[in-house]
Amino acid sequence: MMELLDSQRAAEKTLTTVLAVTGLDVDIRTPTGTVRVVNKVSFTAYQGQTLALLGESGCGKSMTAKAIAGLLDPVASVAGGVVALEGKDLNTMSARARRAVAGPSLGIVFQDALTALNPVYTVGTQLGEAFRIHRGMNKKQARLQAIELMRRVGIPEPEVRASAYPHQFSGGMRQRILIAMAVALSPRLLIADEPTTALDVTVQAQIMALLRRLREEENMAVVLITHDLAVVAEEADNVVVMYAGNVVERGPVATVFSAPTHPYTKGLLESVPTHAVRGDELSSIPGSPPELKNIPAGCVYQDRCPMVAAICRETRPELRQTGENQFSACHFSDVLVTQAGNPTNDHSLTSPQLEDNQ
Amino acid sequence: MLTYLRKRIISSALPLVVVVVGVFALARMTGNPASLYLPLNATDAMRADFIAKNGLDQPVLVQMADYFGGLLRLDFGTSLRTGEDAAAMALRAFPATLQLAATTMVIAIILAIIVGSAAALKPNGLLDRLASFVSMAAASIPDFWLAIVGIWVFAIYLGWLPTSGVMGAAAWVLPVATLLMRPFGALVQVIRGAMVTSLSEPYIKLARSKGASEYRVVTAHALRNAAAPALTVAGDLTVGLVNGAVVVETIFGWPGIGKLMIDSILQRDFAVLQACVLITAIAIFILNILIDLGYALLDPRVRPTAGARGKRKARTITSTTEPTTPSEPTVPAVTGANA
Amino acid sequence: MTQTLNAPTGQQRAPKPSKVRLGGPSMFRMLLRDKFATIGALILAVVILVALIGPTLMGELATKQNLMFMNKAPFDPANGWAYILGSDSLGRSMLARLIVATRTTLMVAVPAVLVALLVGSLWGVWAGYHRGRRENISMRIADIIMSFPSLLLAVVVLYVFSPSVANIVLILALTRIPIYMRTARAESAELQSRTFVDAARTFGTKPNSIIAMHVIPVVTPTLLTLATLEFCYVMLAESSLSFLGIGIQPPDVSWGLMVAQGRQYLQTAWWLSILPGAAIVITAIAANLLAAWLRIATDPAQRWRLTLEKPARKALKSLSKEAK
Amino acid sequence: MSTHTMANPGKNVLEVQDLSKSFTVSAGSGGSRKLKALDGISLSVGKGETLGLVGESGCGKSTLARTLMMLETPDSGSVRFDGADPFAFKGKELLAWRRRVQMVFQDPFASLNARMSAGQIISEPFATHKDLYRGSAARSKRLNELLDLVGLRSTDAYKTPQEFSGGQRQRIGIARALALGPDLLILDEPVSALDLSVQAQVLNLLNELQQQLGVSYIFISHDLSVVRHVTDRVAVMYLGRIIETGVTEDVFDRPLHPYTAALMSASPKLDPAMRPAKRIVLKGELPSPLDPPSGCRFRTRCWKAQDICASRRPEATGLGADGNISLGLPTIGPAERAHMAECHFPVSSPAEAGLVPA
Repeated sequence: MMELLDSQRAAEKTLTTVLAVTGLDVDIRTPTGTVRVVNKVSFTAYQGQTLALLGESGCGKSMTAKAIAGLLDPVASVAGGVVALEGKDLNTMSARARRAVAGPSLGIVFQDALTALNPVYTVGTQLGEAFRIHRGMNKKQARLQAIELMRRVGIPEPEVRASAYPHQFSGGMRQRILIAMAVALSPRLLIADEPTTALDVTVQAQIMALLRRLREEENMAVVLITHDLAVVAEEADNVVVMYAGNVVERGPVATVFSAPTHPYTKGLLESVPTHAVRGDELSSIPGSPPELKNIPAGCVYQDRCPMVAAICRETRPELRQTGENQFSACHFSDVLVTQAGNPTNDHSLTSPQLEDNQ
Repeated sequence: MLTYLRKRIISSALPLVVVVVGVFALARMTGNPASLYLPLNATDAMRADFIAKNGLDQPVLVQMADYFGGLLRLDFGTSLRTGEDAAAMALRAFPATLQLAATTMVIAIILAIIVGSAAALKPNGLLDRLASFVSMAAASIPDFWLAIVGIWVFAIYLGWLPTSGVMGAAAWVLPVATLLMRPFGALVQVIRGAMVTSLSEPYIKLARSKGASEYRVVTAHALRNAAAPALTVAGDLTVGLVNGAVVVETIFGWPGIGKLMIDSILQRDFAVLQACVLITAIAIFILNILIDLGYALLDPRVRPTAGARGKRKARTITSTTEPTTPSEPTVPAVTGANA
Repeated sequence: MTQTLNAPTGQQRAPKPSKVRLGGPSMFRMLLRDKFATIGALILAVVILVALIGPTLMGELATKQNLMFMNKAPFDPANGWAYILGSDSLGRSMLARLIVATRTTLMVAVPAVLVALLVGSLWGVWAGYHRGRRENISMRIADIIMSFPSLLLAVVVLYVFSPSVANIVLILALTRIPIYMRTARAESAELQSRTFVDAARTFGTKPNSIIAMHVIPVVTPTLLTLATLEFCYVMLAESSLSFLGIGIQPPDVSWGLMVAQGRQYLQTAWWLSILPGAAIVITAIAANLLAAWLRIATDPAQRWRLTLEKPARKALKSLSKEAK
Repeated sequence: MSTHTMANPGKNVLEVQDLSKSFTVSAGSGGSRKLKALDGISLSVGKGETLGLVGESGCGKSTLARTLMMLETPDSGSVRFDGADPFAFKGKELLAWRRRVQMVFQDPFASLNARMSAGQIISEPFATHKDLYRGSAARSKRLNELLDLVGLRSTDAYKTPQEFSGGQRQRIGIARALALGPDLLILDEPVSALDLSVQAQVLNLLNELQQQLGVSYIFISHDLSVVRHVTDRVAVMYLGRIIETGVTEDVFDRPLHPYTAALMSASPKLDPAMRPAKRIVLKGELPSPLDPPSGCRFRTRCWKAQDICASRRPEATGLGADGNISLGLPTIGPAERAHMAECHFPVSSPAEAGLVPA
């Protein structure tokens, strides 16, 4: 089987939980009524490990991250569930207590650094802001800390560059500044919301390497939000697959990607044009994700699932254990388990033929 | 920064020259002032003498050349009406308008920032609706009528304030209040709009993620970004203020340059008219330069080589030096020379 | 057929829906949804009606002087309906003069706005689309006009050429052309770089037909909203000119002129100035209300606010109030 | 795309020789600097063949697409379309040429005018080419044909773009591009803005259209796995130049240019078996095109860079069929089949590039 990633070799039980999300619900108020965009999402992020929130656009992964960090837009609000960061439930905290947590124990890296950095302040000022708010430092001290942070994330000549403005940096550099800002007060949890989607492949590799190094140096838990399966395969220890606001499968990346027990995960894996023989048909998932306004009753994936049956249209399947701490929300997940039980010998992930009852 | 300034001065000097030449030519076409200044029974000889003395008989171009020659020697010509030096009259009247405009704009900006930001914090809230109604009303009420109603209510009916004149603080209340309405109404909407946009920007989320307090987020981050667009609109409004000043000065008898300009037009006192126009145009020209400088100060993206000091041209910072810690699994060791 | 082509399963010919109505519920029904806009539209309709038929009905009454009835107070039933709004210093009926003045005011404001709208927008769209030198020169010209207070420019020009209605319309139009030009240029410049315009270029469509097909339909709503706002500004400018004695000259009458004439009787006959002024303000606010509604109705992103049924709108109001 | 119908060599739809294009950019305070977007591009596209254009943002691939579509006029170099130079055409001839080359754009939301219905959008080209389909009957027949071709229903013609998903909008864009029956389609990142599951549908559609209509493609993308799956030949671009070109398998299995090797190595892989043993992570980012490095443009980030790279620009070196690297223009095999790269010290073996031998 796959050689486990080095960090997973650490015995399971010594892993300390940093973030435990249980039954998180998020609603958006629209003129035509409230819409549930995140529905009973639960997962746990461990210290020193990376958990990936994987899903296509509109599946609610970014909304989940914003709910955890307490940065929801005004029209959205947490409707239920517990977000326990180091044991303390963030949902029940007062705004002031929550602000005290933002920085020292929780950091967040956004996707597009050009819009996330304030255009009218120098990079040094913005990097120093966390120190001025939480450590009461004055301008000069904060600037020194900022320069140190810039050096740590690999920005050359930080003494000079600290007084430059965000628009004077390249994409990769700006992303490094955002990461530096997030880890300024060595938080226990770092949320990275599609940190490299806007970057090119060669720069993406640098940023991912930087994130890995900082995770080990700070021994923090990382929650990585992405839609790129290959990034999840290489960077994450555990993965949570989301579809239309619900968790459809979660578990260690190695097992979930080699033996998916949910048709959506399997469909995604087969849509990736790896080195499947060039030119022939890619097996793709028909149709497109439902609008969050009209998610069907019963299973959320029913309109696009090759194994759909009557039961799928009525009752929505709960997350059931389908493997070594692997869970899947599908009435027929056992069908996929048995198939996965005797994996075909070649590496390629071509899907075993399902009886096509479409 | 200096080249930026020089470029700005040259490119906005053009409107200045065009306005002055335009007014010069137009004034000349209003016909001959002689008939106005000489008594009706003036003989032809007196009329010819008056025209010759004031050089009105030469062709327009010669008069213009002569006038511009004079300008270089800062001789703006003399007033036909009072015989005084035109420039002196204009300069004496200008401070009154300047003070009126300055006080009005300062008050308008301060009020607009407070009301605009508060309205932006609660979109469609009570304050927001009130602010938009006030702005709409301000844009719909002619300033001369507002002045008259003001006088009718506060000066005549209640008798609190004088109907005209410059003496004492009370005399300032009505003119400033009248002039204030339009710029305040417009600025509130601009600041509200800019604040709403900047409050929805991702860098606000970033600030909150650092645990910044609401106050810090609104003032240091949102307001600071809303300042630049608000400044340009404030500039345009100040130019518009001169319009308002003409009306207000006429009603309240305020000895400003606006009133002087109207009087000199009605009495075809060319030299004074041109002097007033030139001084107003120069003031607006300087105002535009100040606004551009202010904008560059407020928004670094506009500044040509600001930010990274040092002689290097401001080019995008791209190269990285990998930190020394070996733990990064990049083998073969990448040592290529860079930049 | 391979399942992956995702050809739609049923090929049934659905009944052909009527020509797609891009506008959703008709503009009229949307107007009724916003009560402020309805009031505004009503007032404007009345003003236009009065301007059209008023003078023929009340023409002679406005000029009939009746020295017995000098400076009569308004709203006094004893004076009969002609003097319901009181009379001026020459005993002429205020009501009749106000009605006749409506026509002159509109005769100045409407053409001025139309001329400025047409010239400014076309020039702006053309400059915005072609960018480069043409855009710079146009913007320099706009700066020249904008860099000088419009009222003073108008005063100087009107003093030179006799202040006839035509001259006033021309000078007011000239000073307001840059306002349309700047908006049209900005929007057109942004549109010409959009991908669907590039697409039109790739199959050889000529610039003018691209402007007609892609740029003008998008720019028109914004400019119409601007025109409604400008109607209010131009009306005020005309009344300021008349007030300064450079605008409409007697025997013609306009609201601004009436305010000016009534000024010296402020102590004794306040209504001579206050009533015409009120007429200006009411018409101006009506135009503003309509403009505010037009801005929402013509902006596809905002239009849904007007298409909601009654209950949803209450939800929207409570929703946006709580939202910080 | 199609492996079995081999593109008949010799019959090239498009030939480009030494194409250059630079823009004058005003650099801050006065003075303007030349930005060399294309610096001597040469390529050719066979009948029914798919040429891939790969490169990171800022390498000039979109400028090349716009220049080939005559949306930009090049400074120098020649373009031959079926032997004729389109830039010399005027009036009628130009219009006739326009029908033969069409373009599909990246962003499905921006490439369709939101105020027109799908039917109007697709038949917009007929307004300019009136002689093609006389009368509305012929046009609506052709419209329905096109809708069917791209898998949309004829009733969709009346819907506006907002009522379609991303994938469906891209199908409308493709239908519009096929409206005039072109011979060459330039696809500018056609699937980059789509979700994974929808991406596969559109790729399959493009594959089928090529087999049905025999249209040639220039497929521009930054996603290596898509390019590997879709293209017959590929050209790798860096800072305005093509630094490597060849048949897709050759380039992917035995990259010659260090940059190509770095690209292959840096991109995250879903299948663990495909991951390189030693990953090459390049230093820094794309230098500014305003003052590109002298000699070989990649030398500032290349780990094999030596003095000669700075002084002399490398000429093309080819990989012979027998596997040894020969300097200068290779004589073996038709030009189109050659595997060329611009480098003084090409990568000698896949192992050196850290790639697992295929």
